[in-house]
Amino acid sequence: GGDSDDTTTTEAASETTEAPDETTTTEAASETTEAPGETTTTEAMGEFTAVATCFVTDDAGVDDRSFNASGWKGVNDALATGAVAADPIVLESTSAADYQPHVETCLAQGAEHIVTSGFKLADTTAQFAADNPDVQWTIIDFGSLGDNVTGLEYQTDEGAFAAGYLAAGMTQTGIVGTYGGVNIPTVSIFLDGYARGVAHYNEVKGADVRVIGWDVEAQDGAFTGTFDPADPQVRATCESQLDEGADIILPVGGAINLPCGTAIQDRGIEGALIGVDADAVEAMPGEYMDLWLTTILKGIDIQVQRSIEAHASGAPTGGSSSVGNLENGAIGLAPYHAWEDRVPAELAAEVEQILVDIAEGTIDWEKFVVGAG
Amino acid sequence: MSDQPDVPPDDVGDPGPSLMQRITGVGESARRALLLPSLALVLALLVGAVIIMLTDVDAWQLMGTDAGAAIGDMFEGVWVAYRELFAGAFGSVRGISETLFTATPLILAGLAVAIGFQAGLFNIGATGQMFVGGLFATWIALHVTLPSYLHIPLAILAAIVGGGLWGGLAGLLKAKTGAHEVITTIMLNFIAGFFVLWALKTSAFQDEGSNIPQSSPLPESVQLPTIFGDEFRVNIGLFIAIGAVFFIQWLLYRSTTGFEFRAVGSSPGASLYAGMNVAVLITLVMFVSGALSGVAGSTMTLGLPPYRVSESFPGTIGFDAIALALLGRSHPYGVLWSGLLFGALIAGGRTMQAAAGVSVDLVIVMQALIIMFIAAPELVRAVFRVEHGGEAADQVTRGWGA
Amino acid sequence: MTATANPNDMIHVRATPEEKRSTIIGAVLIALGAYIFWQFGLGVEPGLQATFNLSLQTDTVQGLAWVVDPRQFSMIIGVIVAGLGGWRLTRRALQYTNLSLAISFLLLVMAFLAWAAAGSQFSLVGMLRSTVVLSVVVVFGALTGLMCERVGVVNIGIEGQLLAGAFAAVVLSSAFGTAAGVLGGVAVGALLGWLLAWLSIRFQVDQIIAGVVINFLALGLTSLMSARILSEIQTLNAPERIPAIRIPFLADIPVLGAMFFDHTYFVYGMFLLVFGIHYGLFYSRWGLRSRSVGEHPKAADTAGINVYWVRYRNVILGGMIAGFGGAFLGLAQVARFEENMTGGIGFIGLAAMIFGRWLPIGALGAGLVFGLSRAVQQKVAILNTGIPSEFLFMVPYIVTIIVVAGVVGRTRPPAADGIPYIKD
Amino acid sequence: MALELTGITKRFPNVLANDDVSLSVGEGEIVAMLGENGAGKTTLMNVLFGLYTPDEGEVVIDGKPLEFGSPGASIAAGLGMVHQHFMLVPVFSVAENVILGLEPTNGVGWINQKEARRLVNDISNRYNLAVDPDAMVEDIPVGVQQRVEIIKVLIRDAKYIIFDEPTAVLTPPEVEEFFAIVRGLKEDGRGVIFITHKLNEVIEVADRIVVLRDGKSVGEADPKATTQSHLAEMMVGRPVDLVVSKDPAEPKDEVLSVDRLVVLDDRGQRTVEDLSLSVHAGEIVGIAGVQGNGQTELVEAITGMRPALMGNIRVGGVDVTEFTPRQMHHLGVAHVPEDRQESGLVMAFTIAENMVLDSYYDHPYSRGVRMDWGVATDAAERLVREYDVKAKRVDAPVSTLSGGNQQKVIVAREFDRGVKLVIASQPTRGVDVGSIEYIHARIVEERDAGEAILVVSSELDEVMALSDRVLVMFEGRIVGEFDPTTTSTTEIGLAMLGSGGNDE
Ligand SMILES: Nc1ncnc2c1ncn2[C@@H]1O[C@H](COP(=O)(O)OP(=O)(O)OP(=O)(O)O)[C@@H](O)[C@H]1O
Ligand SMILES: Nc1ncnc2c1ncn2[C@@H]1O[C@H](COP(=O)(O)OP(=O)(O)OP(=O)(O)O)[C@@H](O)[C@H]1O
Ligand SMILES: [Mg+2]
Ligand SMILES: [Mg+2]
Repeated sequence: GGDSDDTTTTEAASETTEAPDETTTTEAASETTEAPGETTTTEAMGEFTAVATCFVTDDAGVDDRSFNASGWKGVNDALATGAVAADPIVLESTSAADYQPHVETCLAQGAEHIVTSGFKLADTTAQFAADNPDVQWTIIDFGSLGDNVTGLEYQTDEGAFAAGYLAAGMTQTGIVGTYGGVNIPTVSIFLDGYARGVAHYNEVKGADVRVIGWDVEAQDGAFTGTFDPADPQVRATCESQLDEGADIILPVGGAINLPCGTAIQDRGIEGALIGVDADAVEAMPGEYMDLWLTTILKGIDIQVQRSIEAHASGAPTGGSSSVGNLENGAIGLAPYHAWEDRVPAELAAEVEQILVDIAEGTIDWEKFVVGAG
Repeated sequence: MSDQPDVPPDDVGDPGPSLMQRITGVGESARRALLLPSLALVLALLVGAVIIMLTDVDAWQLMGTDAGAAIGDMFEGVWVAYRELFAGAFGSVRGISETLFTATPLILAGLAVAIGFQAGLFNIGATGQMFVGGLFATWIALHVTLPSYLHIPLAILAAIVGGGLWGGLAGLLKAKTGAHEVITTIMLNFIAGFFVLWALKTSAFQDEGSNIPQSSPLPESVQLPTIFGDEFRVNIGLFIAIGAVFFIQWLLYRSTTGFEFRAVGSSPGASLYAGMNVAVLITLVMFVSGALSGVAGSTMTLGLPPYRVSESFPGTIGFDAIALALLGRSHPYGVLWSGLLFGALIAGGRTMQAAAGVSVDLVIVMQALIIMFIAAPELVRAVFRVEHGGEAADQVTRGWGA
Repeated sequence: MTATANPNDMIHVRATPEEKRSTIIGAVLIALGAYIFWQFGLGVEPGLQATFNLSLQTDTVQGLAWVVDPRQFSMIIGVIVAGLGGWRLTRRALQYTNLSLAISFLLLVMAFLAWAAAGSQFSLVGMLRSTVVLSVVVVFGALTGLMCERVGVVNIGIEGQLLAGAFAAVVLSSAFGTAAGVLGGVAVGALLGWLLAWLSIRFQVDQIIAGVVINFLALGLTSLMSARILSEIQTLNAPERIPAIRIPFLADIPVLGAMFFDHTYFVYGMFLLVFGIHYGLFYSRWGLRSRSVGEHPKAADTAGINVYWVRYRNVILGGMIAGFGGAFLGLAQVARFEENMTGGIGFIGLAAMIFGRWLPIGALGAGLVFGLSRAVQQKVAILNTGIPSEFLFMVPYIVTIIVVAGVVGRTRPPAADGIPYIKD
Repeated sequence: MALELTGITKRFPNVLANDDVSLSVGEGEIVAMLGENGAGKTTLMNVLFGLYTPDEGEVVIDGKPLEFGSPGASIAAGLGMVHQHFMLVPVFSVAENVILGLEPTNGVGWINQKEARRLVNDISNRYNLAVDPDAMVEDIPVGVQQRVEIIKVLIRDAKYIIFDEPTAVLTPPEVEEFFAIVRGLKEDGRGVIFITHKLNEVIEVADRIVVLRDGKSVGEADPKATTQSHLAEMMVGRPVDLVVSKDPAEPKDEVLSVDRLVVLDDRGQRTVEDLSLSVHAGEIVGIAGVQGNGQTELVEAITGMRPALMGNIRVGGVDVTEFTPRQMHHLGVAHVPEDRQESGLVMAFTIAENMVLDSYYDHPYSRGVRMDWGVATDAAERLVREYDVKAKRVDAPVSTLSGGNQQKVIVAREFDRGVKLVIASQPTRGVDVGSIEYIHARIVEERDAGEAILVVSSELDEVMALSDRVLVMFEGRIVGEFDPTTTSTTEIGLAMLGSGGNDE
């Protein structure tokens, strides 16, 4: 098993702290504007001094197929590039009581870089980051919490806005749908941007596309109450939107989009799904391949990877609290894949333009407030 | 229940229970009180070891090429896992602190379930009562400004009221309409969970301008003071839990109310005959039970650094509490010991997860096995060839009888 | 019930419990009727229409719809409900109290939906179909529970049996195909059924403890294996999904077709089990013997029936039903295993069993009430009513409490339920 | 051809219930087995019937050894048993109960209901045992339930039939009917074992008498050549006084008055119907009647445990109709409940705890919310001595006491405080002869001290022996009042069946 390695970890840890490599500082850190899809960070294995890394999930667990999973993937990607020392530790929380001991365990195991996944870990991270200035920290879905903490926040609704516009242009029934796991900001930001994107389409085109599942005014909508895709409730939530005639649906939260895919397939309707986080065509099982119209990319994995790599290359990004968005490439829209031929060129161009406009700030719309911790 | 309520030994002419019995409070003889649980623990560890080995995928993949090394890896895996489990629970001040910290709400919630069992009620609703109690405490924490020595008691009082009302509601429904508490408490768990999720997004709890469902930070005056210094989490909640153990012990065996609780639990017919108000008692028991859960909830809001309340603070404590109460045979002292055992397992399990890569879920399996072996002494005897004690298995709970 | 006329006014005359209940429920219904009239009737702007669609995309007959004026509709319903309440207040025909409640409940749902859909539309048939689907696991759980409790064994481990069944179904299906998966789920359910029976019969372990052990074991083992094995060998968590089977002709019937005749075989299996077990319990040798063991095991024993064997058999059969329900969860929804994927539904099954008074048809009814309240909640979520989603989530649980407290009340479990049978 | 038991020994954890017992029954023979409560009669029969496995001994039926521990095997060997506590499923119909275990099916397992009914009707016609096959067992009177039990045995064509205390639940006329049935069985060539502790019955019907004491067989007797007192002495091991000695009553003021009372049972049926009675200080009023005629509900209504639907109850002039059990307790009403294990005692509690079960909340046993176990224990020790409860320690669970001693715990608790009214329900059910004498004497003593006493018992002999006035209850009403010194049991027995009697 992976047990006899704790000695290696500590060794590696002591090695690196003893000999901090300060040569290759700037390069990797400044390269933050690439689109999250394109993984091009690796120059050469030799450039990194591998750092002992520890990953602490929030109570959703590492296999949530959402931000915890993405973050852990980022750690493993960094492992592949040699930025992370062998056998990074992952500590799964089952409740809020686990956060602190897990972080303490990370420190006790000699972690040099600790990734805390999710806004729920913010306070714990802040406290321990202050007490352990030598350790580098990355927190997902929260702003920076100190000089040694990289905050990864995402203005996801920028991508969702464009996706909403796209969906409004693509729907055949004039109705598009969206639902989430539970009404928490990291989820509802997608729903909000999506609904506003549809509204923008209606405004621009004088169309009357209806969104079901999100009420912009009430900031509330359709939720499954669970992130467990196997709960019959999830599929039923999707079906209830299909029943109303929605044909393009954006489900937000782990894998709760999969049952929706099966529902669309079972009903034999010309429907589509919009994925979230990582390009669904690559991340999700093959049987759903044709369903993904696009994915609203939220580059957690890549940002985590970069943050660790920056550390490993001696240029920690700590203290940065910049929000990932379209402009800096942490947010994006995935290729249309199977839908490439079906999306009219004109619409594709409009969406492209919207992405640019948002990035440049020329579209006027009310953005979702991120973090606000 | 075969446990005899202990009429105070000094009040009865005959030589009372032994010292060991008074300390452990679990059985007729010290031998039985300690031997059986120890053997059960050993057996659970053995089965756990087998499970670790069977699920060691890497080792199994190695099996084809180098069986010797594979088997070696497996044993090594078990050794490291258990070493870390123990070290995480007792190996350092931090470990002990974590064990005690984890045990605190478990003991309180375990008492809640146990007092229900003593009165013939099955409270599956500790989770919901923790939610409501914890939320009430949080409200007081955020909206009242007082010095610590008043603020903390007031917040805990609010937890008692909140948890008590939520538990008492199930009791009242049972007393007035016959709705079975197993159903109502489960449903009230879900309702409370969603209520807290909603409440934490209201301005009464949330930070100004935030949209994250968590409370603003609790003021220092209401944070439960730690015992071994701020770097260790164990706090005065532990004393509250231990105090609750003694209080419930007193309540059950030395007070008229406890006499009534136990009478209703063992024989509703005789309680009615004896002039007790069964409906009021059922409501009251559920109130007390809910209040205990509520206090457990408050230790998870007022006592959990970084002192900011999020929507899942009860975790799985409410369900662990059922196992705990059963393991402690619904006796306050039994709950205390079982709570410490579970606290050690969970705290050690965190370290085990980190150092040995064995998922904390193993702890759940071990909990199940310990309960099973203690509930079926014959199984343990068969394995260890201990002589027959002659006693039948305990019937701790009553069925569905209204 | 009226007393024989009694001129002696010294004599106390008190209400029977049913009469009291009838009065309370009467008052509640009148208040409810008034509320419906005021909120869901007068609360709607005049002239708005609510459209209930009665066709799904998959239906043969398209475009069916039912249009109502929610204002009038709800006002009429309010009057009817209040009328039923008034009738209850008279304390006549006490046997109709529950019926009045049930009718009022359905009318309330209708009025609420009409109010929520005022000026809008939604798919009624979709909601009804969801009702059926959302009740499936609950019903399987309840059937498991009652198979055990009818022979006197309390099974609180349904949750664990469902979970283990789902795990086995997913893993075996991934490795050896769907048939192996379903059979494996059923077999693991049987195994856990046997464990419950063995602990509670052979060792006389308190049955609730035995059930808790099963829940913990199943949760711990499946999570552990998921973390240690499935995450390493992902192909073990990628079974083929079991498709729906559209029943020819029947599925073409408007409304009913979508509700009942276009599902996976698990759903058909559920209906067969419900009716099979129901009639089996009351009209077959198996049922008579099972019930006798649950009511009066000693009487069964003296009639030459092997009480232990009957208990083992039924508890194992119950476990198999849970395993089958687990396979539904694992294979018919998304076809994957997730840690703790049952998320408490087994306990809701347990509640449905009690709520359904230990009758299979009652369990089905209870499951449908639960499913309906969840389906309504989903519809309301997309109608932008302004009710916070968290409160909508509570609806099924609140409904269950109200029904259990108001309608079911004190139920009579099998007399020997939970009591070990000790021969010597 | 015969049924023979040799050297049966059966031990329970603390009891040697059967000690080397041997017994034989031939075809066409009625053997009566006599013995006190707890002598081991039921245990022996349960061994025979496969419910218990004996520690030693063997049973041979018609030459073949019997396999122990399986009622199925015993039934197959030709044994049938009518149990002391009926083995009927209350929520089943008569027919369902009868066919349980040998259900006529259509081959695939569905029960042939018609055939089931036919089977029941056949036997019931042939042996003159009128029952309605479709009635629910819980709805029919005990006497009829017994018929169902007999039909169950006959339908299995048992060659040797055991009746365990069959007459305990029957009225005298019913007992006569029952004897006719037993004689019929004998003529059929069946062997009958008839268990009882009623001496007159044994002499009337048995061919041979076997007496059991303390688990041992203490000898046989010929019914034609023995006397009741001889049998009683064999049974108890010492001479016993079978009559309650008491002076005539001197009734004073009315203490209890019940006026046109109507009470519902758990299922909402009116089981006490327009009932009136009164009890005066210094008299014992007995209520006789077959179990299930509303006595339970009547007592519960009087003692505050069950609401009355209509009518009035007064104690010493106070209207107590709406009183709770505790208020009744305060008023000075003692209650010895019908089922001591269900409502008189908390079986898991100690003797001391049970001694204060209904006065724990008050001085001197508690102060405020604090129990004073010292005082309670002292009181319990005194009561145990005074009322001759055979217990080693008062902190032992009451469940470790024998039935008679459990009953004495209740009697001690209820009689020890000064009361004006005693309601005693089945005060000596399942209690040994020694304890019966003691409890009866205590009751008479209380009467002589000027208390009003209401005794409810389904043992007609007990009511006759104890009461100064006997009321007979039938279907919720008082159907007759008798003076026990001048009335015959037969007359009262007829009233208990609802026929005859002198309605007021
Ligand atoms: N299951 C048991 N466990 C322990 N002791 C038992 C059990 N059954 C009976 N006994 C004891 O065995 C003895 C014989 O009991 P048994 O029931 O055979 O008496 P009985 O002669 O039938 O009395 P009764 O006239 O009251 O029916 C009693 O002391 C009784 O308490
Ligand atoms: N079911 C049982 N399980 C264990 N012990 C029992 C059981 N029934 C009776 N006993 C024990 O058997 C003994 C005799 O009890 P039981 O009431 O049957 O005796 P008894 O001879 O009828 O007494 P009494 O003559 O006073 O009525 C007691 O010690 C009692 O604890
Ligand atoms: Mg996990
Ligand atoms: Mg007997």
